[in-house]
Amino acid sequence: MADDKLQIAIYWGAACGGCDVSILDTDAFILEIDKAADIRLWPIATDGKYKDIEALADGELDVAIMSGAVRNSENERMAHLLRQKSKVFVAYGSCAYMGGIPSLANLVPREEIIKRAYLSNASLEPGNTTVPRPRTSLNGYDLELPEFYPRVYKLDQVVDVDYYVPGCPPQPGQAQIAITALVQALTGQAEAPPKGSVVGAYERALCDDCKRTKAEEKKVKRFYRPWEIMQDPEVCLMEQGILCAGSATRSGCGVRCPDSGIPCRGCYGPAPGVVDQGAKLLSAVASIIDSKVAEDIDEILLTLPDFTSFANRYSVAASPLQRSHRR
Amino acid sequence: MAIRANPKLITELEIYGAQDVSKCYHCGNCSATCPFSKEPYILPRRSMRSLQMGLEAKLESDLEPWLCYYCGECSTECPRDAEPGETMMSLRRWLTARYDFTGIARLFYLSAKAEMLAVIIVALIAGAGFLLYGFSQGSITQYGGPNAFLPASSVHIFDWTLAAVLLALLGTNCARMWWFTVGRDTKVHVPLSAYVRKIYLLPMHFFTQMRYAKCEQKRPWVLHLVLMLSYVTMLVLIMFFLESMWSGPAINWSVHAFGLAATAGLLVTTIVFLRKRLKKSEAQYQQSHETDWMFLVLLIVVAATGLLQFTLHRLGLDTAANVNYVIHMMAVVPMLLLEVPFSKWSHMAYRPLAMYFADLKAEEMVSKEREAVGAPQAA
Amino acid sequence: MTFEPKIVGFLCNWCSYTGADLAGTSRIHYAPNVRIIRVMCSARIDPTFVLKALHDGADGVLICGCHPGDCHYSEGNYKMMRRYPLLKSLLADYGIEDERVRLEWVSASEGQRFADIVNDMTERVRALGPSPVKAALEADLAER
Amino acid sequence: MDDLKIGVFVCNCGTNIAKVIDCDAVIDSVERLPYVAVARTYKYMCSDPGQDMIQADIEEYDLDRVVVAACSPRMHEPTFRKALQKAGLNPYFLEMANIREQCSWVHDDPVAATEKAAALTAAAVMRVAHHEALERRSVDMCPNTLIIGGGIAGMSAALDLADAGNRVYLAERSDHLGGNVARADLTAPYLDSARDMLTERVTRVVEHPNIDVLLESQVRKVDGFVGNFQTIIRAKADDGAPSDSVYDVGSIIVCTGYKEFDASRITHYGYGKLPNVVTSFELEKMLRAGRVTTKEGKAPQYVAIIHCVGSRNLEFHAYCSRVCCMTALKYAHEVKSAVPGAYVSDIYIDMHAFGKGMEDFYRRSSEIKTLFLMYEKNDYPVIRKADATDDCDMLIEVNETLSGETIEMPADLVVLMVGMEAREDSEEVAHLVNISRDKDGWFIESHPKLDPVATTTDGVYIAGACQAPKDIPDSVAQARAAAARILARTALGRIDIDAVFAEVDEEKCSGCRMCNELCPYVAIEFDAEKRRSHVISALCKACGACVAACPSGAITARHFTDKQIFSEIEGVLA
Repeated sequence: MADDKLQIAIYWGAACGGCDVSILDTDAFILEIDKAADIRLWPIATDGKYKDIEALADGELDVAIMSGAVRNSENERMAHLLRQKSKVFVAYGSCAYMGGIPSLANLVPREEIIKRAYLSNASLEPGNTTVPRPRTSLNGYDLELPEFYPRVYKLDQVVDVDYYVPGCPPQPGQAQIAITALVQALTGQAEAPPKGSVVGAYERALCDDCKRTKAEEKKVKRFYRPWEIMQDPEVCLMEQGILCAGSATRSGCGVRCPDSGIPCRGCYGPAPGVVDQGAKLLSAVASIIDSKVAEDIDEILLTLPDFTSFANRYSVAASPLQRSHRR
Repeated sequence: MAIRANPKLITELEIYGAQDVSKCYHCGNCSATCPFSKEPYILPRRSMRSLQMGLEAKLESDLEPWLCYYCGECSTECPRDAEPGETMMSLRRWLTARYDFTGIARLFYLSAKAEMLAVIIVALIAGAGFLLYGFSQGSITQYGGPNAFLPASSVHIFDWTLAAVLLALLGTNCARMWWFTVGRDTKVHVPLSAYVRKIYLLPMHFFTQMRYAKCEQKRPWVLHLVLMLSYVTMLVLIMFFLESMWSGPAINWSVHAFGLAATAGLLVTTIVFLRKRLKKSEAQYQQSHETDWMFLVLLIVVAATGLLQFTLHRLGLDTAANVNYVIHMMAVVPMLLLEVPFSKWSHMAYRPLAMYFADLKAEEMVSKEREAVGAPQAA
Repeated sequence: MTFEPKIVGFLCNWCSYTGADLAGTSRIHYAPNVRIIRVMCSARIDPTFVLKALHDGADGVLICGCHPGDCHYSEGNYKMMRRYPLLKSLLADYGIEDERVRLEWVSASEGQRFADIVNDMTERVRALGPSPVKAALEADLAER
Repeated sequence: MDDLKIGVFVCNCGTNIAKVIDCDAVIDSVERLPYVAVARTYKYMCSDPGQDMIQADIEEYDLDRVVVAACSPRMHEPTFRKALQKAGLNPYFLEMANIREQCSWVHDDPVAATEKAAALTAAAVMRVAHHEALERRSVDMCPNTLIIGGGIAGMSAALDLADAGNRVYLAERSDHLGGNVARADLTAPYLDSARDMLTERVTRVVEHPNIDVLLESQVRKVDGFVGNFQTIIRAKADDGAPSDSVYDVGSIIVCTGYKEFDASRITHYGYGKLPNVVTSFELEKMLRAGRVTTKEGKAPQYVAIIHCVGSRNLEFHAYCSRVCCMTALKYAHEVKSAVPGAYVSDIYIDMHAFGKGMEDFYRRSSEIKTLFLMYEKNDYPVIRKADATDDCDMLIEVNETLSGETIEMPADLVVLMVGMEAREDSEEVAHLVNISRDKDGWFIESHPKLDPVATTTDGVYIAGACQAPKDIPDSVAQARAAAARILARTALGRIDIDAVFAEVDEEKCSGCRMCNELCPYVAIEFDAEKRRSHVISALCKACGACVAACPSGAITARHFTDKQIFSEIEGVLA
């Protein structure tokens, strides 16, 4: 463990692990990282225990990269711990950045979720009513489980975050750029980006990089799910009635979804300066509905089921309608 | 049930003198100033309105015109110069014509010529008649005595006959008036007892004209009262004391005093009225219908010739007195025969009657209302 | 003491704001709970404004524009009309009761109508009580 | 921004504000807000001393933002903006809090009203902190004027403008000039001929070198803005094929007039069933022809005129049509001279005889023995055919209020005084020139008292009966007032237009083109090269539709930025 090496930790909270994989997906770049840094914690790739981190001095870590949202007490504990031990704390991926897919759970009360998962789930053994509890005593043993919070928080609702890397997951290319930038900043080879800035993404919305042609005329009499229509690969998906979040989403992913015929779902978050991605997408969608009659508008909107889960798919926790802090 | 309006009526009333009624826009100033305007009799506005709309039946049964003494206040106050006072006057003329079954009154009001002619004819017949009678049984040079040209006794008989005729005519018209205004009114039924109970109203109004006293200026009332009382005094003297009136040359103060006073009253008032009508000084004298003139002229002639006859007799100028007597009669007869039942004089009967009826009806209406609201009968 | 809801009103300048002024010049009295913010056209009302208002503690949000067909900018109110149902479904998913956010058309001549709407909405929101968002925010503060 | 200095001025408006709102309490609450350097109250802020006070404070405290809490900004914003300008401050550094129309005049509880006033003022303070200095743009003023409607109003305005040397395009839908006045015989109260009056106007208009009369023409499209409108007018060519031509004008006057109420809508009057029940315009026709007769060709003995047909009732129009009463009196005179000896009755609700010479005209009408019968609002007279025995053709049953009697009025000819209503194309016209209509369909003026000829769209004026029922003198007066307003502007040659419009931040625009279609004024242009949209500021009318709609927040509305509105929201909720 040479001192000139950067000390980094990579951890996951309420996440699918895709973010860690996106770092692995940087292929050979991993070796660059290894050259430049000692990885003190990275559950997906290396062995590491809580106590190792607890043993570190405050600020001993140069960078802590945490993906995933805060769903339970363990997530929160680790977030605090890594923040305390690191100089730079990075929220990596949509869940850490905006709550991500897990925060969709915030549209439902905790009790509902428990019920669905442990009591009314089709795959349960009949009669099994076991529900996870923080504390359980069994044959004289005290078992402990992290507490399942009433709702999901994005990282900065729990700890102070220095940088955000959006994406579900961040594209390996972007991950590489972001990490390089950080390393260069920390090793004094480059100017550090301002605190709180989004790295590994661009300043404009996705349409800027989307190859599809965009016409002035955008009028939609009904919306289609991607499979409901034979789409024109050259034309803007919205113009074809396929709900695409691209216009309200920060670019940086490389337009992978729209290029492959799948509408953007907004994982890179809102464009710079936008308060709520969903609200903006809402305006955009409303602008192309082709009717002036309230009833017809409702008709058209029937073809747009569960709009909220689309508009705020990755950002429920970030909505102004959500509790904004947890301490 | 809707009442039929007759826009033409207003044109007919013009001939009776109502020239300006269409100018009225019902501000109500007239009724506000009129001392007699009091529920249930709103005058003159209501009559004005009925006339504008030509509600003939309503007008015919209308007592309100008779409740007005024509003080002229309303006409002075009217912002539109609609002459409500004159309209009421005209309505009285029209009603007089309506009450008169002979249609003569109507004829007189519609044509001054007709009236003039009638007066002249009656005067001539009267003159001729008395001359023939005089020459047939007496001497033109004898005023009194057995050979008198026109002895009081016989004139007296003539008077009474004439009076009878007059009463018959006027009576019928008064009866018609009652029928139009009270008798056929289905809304209000006046019990006989009430007629009796209130009969005192007739002489009271007739002799005092107390209501007129309510008008703002009192002078017209005084004049009107003096004229009326003088006339009545004279009438009484002629009807009951003709003999003593005729007697002479010695003056019998017990009757002649009254005679002279009455004559004086008649002369003074008629002259005053004539002057007023000529000068058009006050509202009520501004519009004069031909019949008004005719009435005053006849009256003044009668009074003058009467006085003259009295004087000539006293001076012993019998022939002159007799001639003058005939002239006197030539004025008296048409006046009584035409004016009393068919023209202006008739109001001497109609007005007190109207006030009497009005009172009766009002009383009935009030008690009706009381019943309506369930309040106790008059306490 | 009764709960006095705070309602933010977004009114278009040409019809609704003028209508509200007319209520004033006609001295038509109404509940003081609505705080009016003037925008040139209901089309300017970004759904974010509504979220922002609720986040900042509004118990209700009233949106007023010209009657359909009478927009000063000829079509602006239709744009709001199209946003509204989407906005409502979004709010419903976040647990905001239906009556807290309301879109009404008020013309420049409808002072009385504006007053009636304000009174009606104030009563309905009062009946609902404080907004859940506000409650959540207060919970945040409590935890700090 | 930290050294920002804001002045707050709370107006008492005499007692209009102060009697309900505790202005000092408002001052106390705003004084604590950041950047507030001075806060005062005064009895009349809009008065000269009031404005001087503001200017003096701007000097003394070198304020860079001003908040005036007073009446509606729709009333005095221009006044106070000028005051700022005089003091050398950018006029857009002003924000007003409407604590009169939307506070003191509508709330009776002083505590709640004061609290609200404080909140509104606080919001204004927080908003104004984010105001930006904006420069008004000055553009050329095209001296040409388009006048829509060739009636008495249109022609009068046209002549004043043309006499001053400006080009006027007078577009008339029908094939002749004169509008409704051309349908009238004489005019009240002086009974002079409408025809003579009109002939003079028409000949002058037709012969005027500066006036292009476009008959059988309709305005199809109006683009642009004050001083620079592009209008497309479709004219019916001789061969019948319509042809569109473009006219550039700087101002537009709408003089589209009114249409008469359809009398058959009131069944009580049997219009269309009873042959001798006619409308006022049908009578005018007879009068112009000089023969007033019944359908049977007889001279009518009884003529009844019914007022307020379609006006002043619950069922149809609540408003008074303003000209019918005096026109009815005019008919009384005309009928009596056309049919000597005829009996004329006027069946009315109230006699509205306002205006010069009118009361006297009413008097004269009663002097010629017109019978006036009064009926209650909504208690329609009923017309029925008379019986063979009657001396008249019809009988009108009226509950006559002056006498309290229900009477039957004989009539041979009944004239219905049909009221005025907005033309059925008023909605279309309103959209064309982008002005608003009231609930009855009349065009709305920009201020009922102080600005009765302008509209909410700068450069578009209204005159005559398209704004509200009006008689000839009032229509002409309004028309010539509109002309004067336009001349005052054309005289300057250039014209200032509002500095408020939308802007696209090309650094943020992703070229999604969501906004392109939204703009009703086609003010948004897409640059295919750069793949960015941008706003043509002169065409932009600042509605902000595109701003709210831009999915990536790349468009800002000057003077209505998100930041400004956000802080206003925070302010009212603080």
